[in-house]
Amino acid sequence: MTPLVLILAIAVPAAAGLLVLLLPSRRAPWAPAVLAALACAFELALAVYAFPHDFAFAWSWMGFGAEFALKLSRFSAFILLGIATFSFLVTAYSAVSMAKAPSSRRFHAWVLFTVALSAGAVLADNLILFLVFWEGLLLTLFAMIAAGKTRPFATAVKAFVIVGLTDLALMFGVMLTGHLAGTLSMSAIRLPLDGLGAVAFLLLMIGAMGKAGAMPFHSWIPDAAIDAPLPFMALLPGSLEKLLGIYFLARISLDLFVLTPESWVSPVLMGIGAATILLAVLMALVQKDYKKLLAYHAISQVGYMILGIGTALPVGIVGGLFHMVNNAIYKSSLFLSAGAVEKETGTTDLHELGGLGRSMPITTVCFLIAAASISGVPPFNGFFSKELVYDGALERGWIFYAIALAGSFFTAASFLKLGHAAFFGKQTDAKRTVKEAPWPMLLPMIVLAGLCIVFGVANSLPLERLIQPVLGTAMEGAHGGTFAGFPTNMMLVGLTAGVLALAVANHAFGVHRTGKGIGAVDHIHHAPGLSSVYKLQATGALDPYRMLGGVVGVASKGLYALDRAIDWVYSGLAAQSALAASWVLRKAHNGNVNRYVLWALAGAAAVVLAVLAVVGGGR
Amino acid sequence: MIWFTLLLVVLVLAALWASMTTTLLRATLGLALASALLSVVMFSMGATLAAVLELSVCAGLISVVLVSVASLTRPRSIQEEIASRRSRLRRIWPLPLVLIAAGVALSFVHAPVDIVLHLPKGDGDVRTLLWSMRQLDLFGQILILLAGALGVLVLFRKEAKDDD
Amino acid sequence: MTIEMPQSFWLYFTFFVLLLVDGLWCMLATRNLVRILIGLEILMKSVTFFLIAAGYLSGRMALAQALVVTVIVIEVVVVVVVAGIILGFYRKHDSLDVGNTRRMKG
Amino acid sequence: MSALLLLVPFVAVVLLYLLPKRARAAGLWIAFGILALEAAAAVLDRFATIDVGLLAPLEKLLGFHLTTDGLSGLLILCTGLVGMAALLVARRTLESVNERFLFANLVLVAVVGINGIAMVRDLFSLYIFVEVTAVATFILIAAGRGDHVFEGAWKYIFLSVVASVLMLTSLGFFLLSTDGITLDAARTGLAANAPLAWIAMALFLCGLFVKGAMVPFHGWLADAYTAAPAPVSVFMAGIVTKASGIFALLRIAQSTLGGATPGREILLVVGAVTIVVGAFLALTQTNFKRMLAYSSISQMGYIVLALGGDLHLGILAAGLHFFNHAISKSQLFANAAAIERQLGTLDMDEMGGLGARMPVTAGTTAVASLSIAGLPPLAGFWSKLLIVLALWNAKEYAFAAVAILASLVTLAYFLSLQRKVFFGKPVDKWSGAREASAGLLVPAVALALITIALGVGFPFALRILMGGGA
Repeated sequence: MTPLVLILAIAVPAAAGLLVLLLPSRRAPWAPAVLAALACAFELALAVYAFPHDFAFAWSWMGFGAEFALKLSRFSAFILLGIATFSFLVTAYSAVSMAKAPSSRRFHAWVLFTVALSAGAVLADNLILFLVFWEGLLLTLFAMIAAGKTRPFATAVKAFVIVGLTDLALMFGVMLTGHLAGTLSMSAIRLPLDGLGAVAFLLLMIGAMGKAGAMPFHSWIPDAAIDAPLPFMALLPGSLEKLLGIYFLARISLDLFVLTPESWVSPVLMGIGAATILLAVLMALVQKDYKKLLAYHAISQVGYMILGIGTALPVGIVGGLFHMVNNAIYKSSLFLSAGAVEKETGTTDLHELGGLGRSMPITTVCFLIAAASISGVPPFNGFFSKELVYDGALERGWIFYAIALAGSFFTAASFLKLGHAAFFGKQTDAKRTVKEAPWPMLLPMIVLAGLCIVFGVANSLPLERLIQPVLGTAMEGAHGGTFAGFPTNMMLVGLTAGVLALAVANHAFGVHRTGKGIGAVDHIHHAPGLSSVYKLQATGALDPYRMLGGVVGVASKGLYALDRAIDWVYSGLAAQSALAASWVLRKAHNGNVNRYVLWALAGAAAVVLAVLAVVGGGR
Repeated sequence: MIWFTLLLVVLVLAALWASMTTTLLRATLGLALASALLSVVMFSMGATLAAVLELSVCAGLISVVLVSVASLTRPRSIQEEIASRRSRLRRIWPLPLVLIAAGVALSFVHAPVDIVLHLPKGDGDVRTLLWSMRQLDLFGQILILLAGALGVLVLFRKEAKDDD
Repeated sequence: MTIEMPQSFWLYFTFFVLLLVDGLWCMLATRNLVRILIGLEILMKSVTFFLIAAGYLSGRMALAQALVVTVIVIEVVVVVVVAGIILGFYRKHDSLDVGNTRRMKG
Repeated sequence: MSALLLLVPFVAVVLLYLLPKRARAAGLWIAFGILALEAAAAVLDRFATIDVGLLAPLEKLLGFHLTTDGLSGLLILCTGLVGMAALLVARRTLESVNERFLFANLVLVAVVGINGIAMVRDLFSLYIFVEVTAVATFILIAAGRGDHVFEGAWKYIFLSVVASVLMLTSLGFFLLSTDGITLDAARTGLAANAPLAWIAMALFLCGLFVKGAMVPFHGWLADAYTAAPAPVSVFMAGIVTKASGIFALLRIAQSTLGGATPGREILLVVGAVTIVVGAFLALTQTNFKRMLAYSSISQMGYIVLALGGDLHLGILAAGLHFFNHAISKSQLFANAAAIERQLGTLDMDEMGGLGARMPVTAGTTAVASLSIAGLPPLAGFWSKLLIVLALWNAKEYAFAAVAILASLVTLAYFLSLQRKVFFGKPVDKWSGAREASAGLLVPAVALALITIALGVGFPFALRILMGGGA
């Protein structure tokens, strides 16, 4: 029985995926979606059943320490539950949104394979086995982007290269770890963070961050947001990859290695986290497209989790993990809302959207809840997790806290802008015929929005049931053992409230400044981005808004360059040098067989001389 | 000692001549000479069977092949040149046949070149060794001869097809 | 008649190398395919000589002979095949110039 | 059992010529049957030792010194599979009955040679069988109709002669330094660290490097593969080069070198150089077959590199990669044959968007190339993983790194191949192109299925495949 549950968790989605591929596509176009939803439902049931248990088993496999070992710990059970939930919701949703798409069959098959591989990666208790599943995810990622609409292949290759490189680092890390620990069984490894250990940790960390899409491994996500189908965005970059990446990051910093506030790795993690928060959110602020904006937020939110875990303090770690759950919830609900909008209006360009509040009320409500919780408005879940992260960050250094706070300010600002542009303001004529999205698309959104509220109001439920058990022994000496309930540190709460108020004020000010109410879309169009800077310069008044505009303008311009630069390194530099090397080598092969013979003879001479040098020459 | 060394010197000189002369026929001749000398060397070192084979096959058969190739690939333009080459060919033909005959003859009568040597340690007669210990090599020889036959079939038949 | 045989490895080795170099030179320096075939032959001669000499010096003449016999058979077949291919070149390009063997690059 | 593997194909070739000219069309299928039997025998031999009653006296009569073990079983299995694929490709790509008949004969001769390589324990017999295989292959190349057939054959012969000179010279040194020229005698001679013995071994290895196209001994391979007619390139790339070069190296590393010190380093360095140079050469090729050719140089480098690793694991990994690459690469050349037959060209710059026109070819190509590039869960991933592990256990971290990094380049050129040929916007020049006929698809699909099956069921396949191998 015990292994059966774990095997089923991996085998059932995989089998369903194969079945989907074998189905006659033209006979029953709806079959793949239904099958996928059913399989994910089963997965969910399985995860719920297995949640309280502790399963573990190992088959002797290919030898050399690489054995087929699966283990269901508190932590993996919790992540598995998350994976099952989100994949179920997304498949239910895409049953409608993708049903018409020609690539529906392949898409659902790949979704199922992704679920199977993710479950495997979470359950694996052996580094090699883990590596296998992890690499498999790379393949499904490639395939799912390639299944997209417009010009997906280039994007797919880009994602492939970037994630592939980080996976390479992960591979090195796994080998180094196995070498240091002398075993490949994950539950048996516990290494100190010094010397080679730190190197191994960093390599594994790069792998985890590449999956989670933190800077500077992010640059494929915004492109994918345009090219790939939206359910994919909601599933992979939205939720699953965050879950997996942060899961692995937490695993290595809690189990495999001993991450203490003293070790120099912790500041590195926090630095990366803070940088990701700020840079990505500034990029997001100037986006003019619903999906791209969300994509950059998907990057920026990772920063909070990394920051939280990086603090190496119980409060921070709990906050980071809690934020991971919350982010998965509201981020996927946001992506789904974008999907609904795109399905109904046929565009996600903020210039053409507006006033959907009246025509799509339910979507709007869901969006509002999700946006509020991502901006950290109490009493939604995002608020609580962010507070925990702040608490940890402040304890480690005010600068990190400041950056995180600034991040939430920009988050709030950009979502005010987004909401204003898309759902309020004047309804543009072209979109008069818009109606509410169909129920199968609404239900997941509603469920997720509901979760936002539940996890916020009754945050003791996720915290005490799901997350604190994960850390187990690491929790001793925490504030009375639990982090549930309303934050204790009133100073932090006050500052957050202040920042939110500031964001609202800033937004109102922007509206008033530019568009006299009528042109909310105009206002968004010229909002903190570059153009507004010059426009406001004419009116000359020295106001905070203008300064903000200037700062944001410059910053986002620089960041855009940085973004492109990173991109160029991935797709340009390496490729160019490789091509040059190839050209030189080919020139050397001029077709003259004499030259080849001389090479061979020279090689033979070299080999013989080498041997003589070793064996000791002469006769 | 001296004689033997001289023999080797002549062998190398023959090879050099073969590789340096102007016309292909002279080169073929030089090659035949070289392998004939090599077979003498083998005789004097006691490798009778190898010497016989070297003389008959290399000095004989291969010269035939080379000569035929050389004659097949002459440019057909200038008539008198063909005539002169033909005449030279006619004078070359007997040589390999004579060599083969001599080799076969010698293989039966190996009295005159019977050289007594005190070897560090002998390992028996080549025929017994070849037939009782290295049958696999014999099989390999038959096999590669079969491959050669197929090769002749393919490569030379192709010529017949293309000519007409 | 009896000839006194030298026992020095280096004597044999020197002549082996002389033949080897001559053969290689003949294969690489000429532009005529048939001449290259002759160079190939000289190479095989040198190797045959070396095998016999090795057998003689190590007192394994029978084994060396066994090898040489087989080598000679292989040599003949290779030469015949090469001759056929040279004829093929001649038929295709109507010349024996090695330039025809250098068309494929990169 | 072992003698039969040499005698049956040999006798078959002789008997085929007794057939009446009209019945020659059947020759291809007879050869096919023989190869199928051979593959079956190799597989069965993993489970139970085949023992035909009247065989024992025959073996005694012949007195061949042959031994079969896991490695030889592996090579014989590969030979059977690849040979069958090549024959199927020949059936659709060679025009006249006579050509097909000669092809079948020469393949059988080469197969005898390869079986010999698989089972001999004697350096000189090894040389003979390598030479037999090579001669049969020269003829196969030169028998084609392409523009460059003679050039390809010429370059192959030219370097093969260098190889034979190296090997025979080394045999001379073995005579002088060790007692006997069997693998075991050579082993003892090397163990005594006699310099002459080591020179001999070095020369022999160099000869095999030429046959196996290790850089810098590789000059002939790309031209020979590109010039050879389609079925011949399937056969060569699949098994000939590997058997006569790489498998011989495997055998020597297993039973003669035994991880002795100068030998291991040579294999490591040559293997690493070959991997890198071959991969970069493949990167910018525009001819389909030529890219595949350089890719096989690079992949064979992996096999040799593995031999430099931890002895047992290294030979296991090398054998596995040997099998994977034999299957995948011959399948890729079968795909190339399909494309050449349908399009009449192999220039990848002219192609594009064929994925829609030739779905089966595109799919199988993707499977094989991803497997060679080492993506899970395909077979190639496992062998590369084992290779890296072998190097790691031998503490050769730098070489392990080379192996991993080079697989990125592999991925790069296979992606560019996929992109140039199958993805991208369709070229209207090929709007009329259709999928190849079933006869050409069968081998490709079958081999692709083997790759997938082995990849998925790897842990169990491993035991069967390498039974007593390492």
